[in-house]
Amino acid sequence: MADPDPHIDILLSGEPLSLDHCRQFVSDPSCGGCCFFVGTIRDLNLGQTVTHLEFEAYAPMAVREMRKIAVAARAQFGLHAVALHHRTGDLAIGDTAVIVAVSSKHRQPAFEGCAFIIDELKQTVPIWKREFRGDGTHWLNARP
Amino acid sequence: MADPDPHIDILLSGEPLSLDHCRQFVSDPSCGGCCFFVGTIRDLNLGQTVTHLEFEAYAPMAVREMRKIAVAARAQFGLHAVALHHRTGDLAIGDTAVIVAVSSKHRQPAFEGCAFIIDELKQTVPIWKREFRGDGTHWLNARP
Amino acid sequence: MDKLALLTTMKILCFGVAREIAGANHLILDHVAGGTVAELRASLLLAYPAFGDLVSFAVARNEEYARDTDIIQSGDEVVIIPPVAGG
Amino acid sequence: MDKLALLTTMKILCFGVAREIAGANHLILDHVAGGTVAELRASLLLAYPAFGDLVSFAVARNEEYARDTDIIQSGDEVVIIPPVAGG
Repeated sequence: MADPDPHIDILLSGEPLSLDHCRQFVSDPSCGGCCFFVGTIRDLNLGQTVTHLEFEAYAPMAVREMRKIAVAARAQFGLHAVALHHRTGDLAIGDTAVIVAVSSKHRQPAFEGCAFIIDELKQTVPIWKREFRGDGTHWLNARP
Repeated sequence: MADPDPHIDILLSGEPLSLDHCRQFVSDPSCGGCCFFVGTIRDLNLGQTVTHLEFEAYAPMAVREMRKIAVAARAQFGLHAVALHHRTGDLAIGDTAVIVAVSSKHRQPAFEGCAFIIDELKQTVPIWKREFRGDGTHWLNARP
Repeated sequence: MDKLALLTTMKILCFGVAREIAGANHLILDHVAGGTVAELRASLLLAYPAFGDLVSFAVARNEEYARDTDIIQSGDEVVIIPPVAGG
Repeated sequence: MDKLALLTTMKILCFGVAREIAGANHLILDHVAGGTVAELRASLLLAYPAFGDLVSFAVARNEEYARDTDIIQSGDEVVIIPPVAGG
């Protein structure tokens, strides 16, 4: 299904994400700046070595929630375009988990909108991360 | 001359800039996030159509000032690595004028460090922009 | 499963740690339809006390976060949403 | 240019709008070495009043921003830095 809003590009994918794709999507002659956040898999968490990681998603709802965040960010910060891509499946250290790309006329809203999107995504989008660490296997954030 | 700090990559160039190069430079397994700012040439400024644009630099001092900003940002925000690339010469609408790339363990310092770098660059680095607009040719910021 | 059970039970989808607790990608609860989300939470904790060990969990109804006062209808897609961890 | 002039004049580099005002990528001022940056500014405005129309301008000495109280030495690389506009 094509995205109903031509300024929003949402992707939840088991394949590697492309920063270049996101950049091309948000670029526009009316924009003076693009801000990108690229989240990658760290080799350490809570002092433990991470060997790899798995993302599981409730896909249809995750895509809906990702789109809601993009719509809210465009409205709140006056962004031109938003691309929000998230991986699922098995990821290795250094792999890209998420890309947030935004464009706007001026740079301040680009920074603020980009930070807002990744903050919201971590709060509301039904995606779960299982870390395989030296001390075992953990669903992140699940237990106190 | 090779950059004395292996975590800092400064470039002032008459050739197109590469986001991919900057991304590869800052990426590291210890980092959970990279933030990028890509500044591009807008088709409108102060209500006037911009046709193209020229950047002139006092190159040796510009590179020194860019490096100072990168060093300060790493210290102040605890960044892992910084790439700061700026174009010189003739640019068309949509061309990339500047790329700021930073990596860090967590995302908040990445956003703050990236915004700090572009703000400082615009204040202190001896680079000048001449806009070719519908109403003539203007050195930006020069006159009240 | 007899006809009465089919009418009164509901399949609840489970992801992440919820899937681990349920031991499958879904679990079955009785008398969910017609009740509130709060009642579903209570039934769930009774049947699977391990959900009480989580930091929290939300409930989604038809791909939207549900409030505790929402009424679950027969035919709704109901999902346990343990603490999310995207990004 | 006689020998005395060679000893007392200094070549000041100009970029951007300063280059436009000077009509070249440098200008020559007299009695700069040994004086302060503030004195250089005063001489410059006397010789090229158009610099007074700018929002501001800085002076760089040997690739560093100079303070108004800094003394310019013979052999320094001195550059007029009109308002910058990178990024």
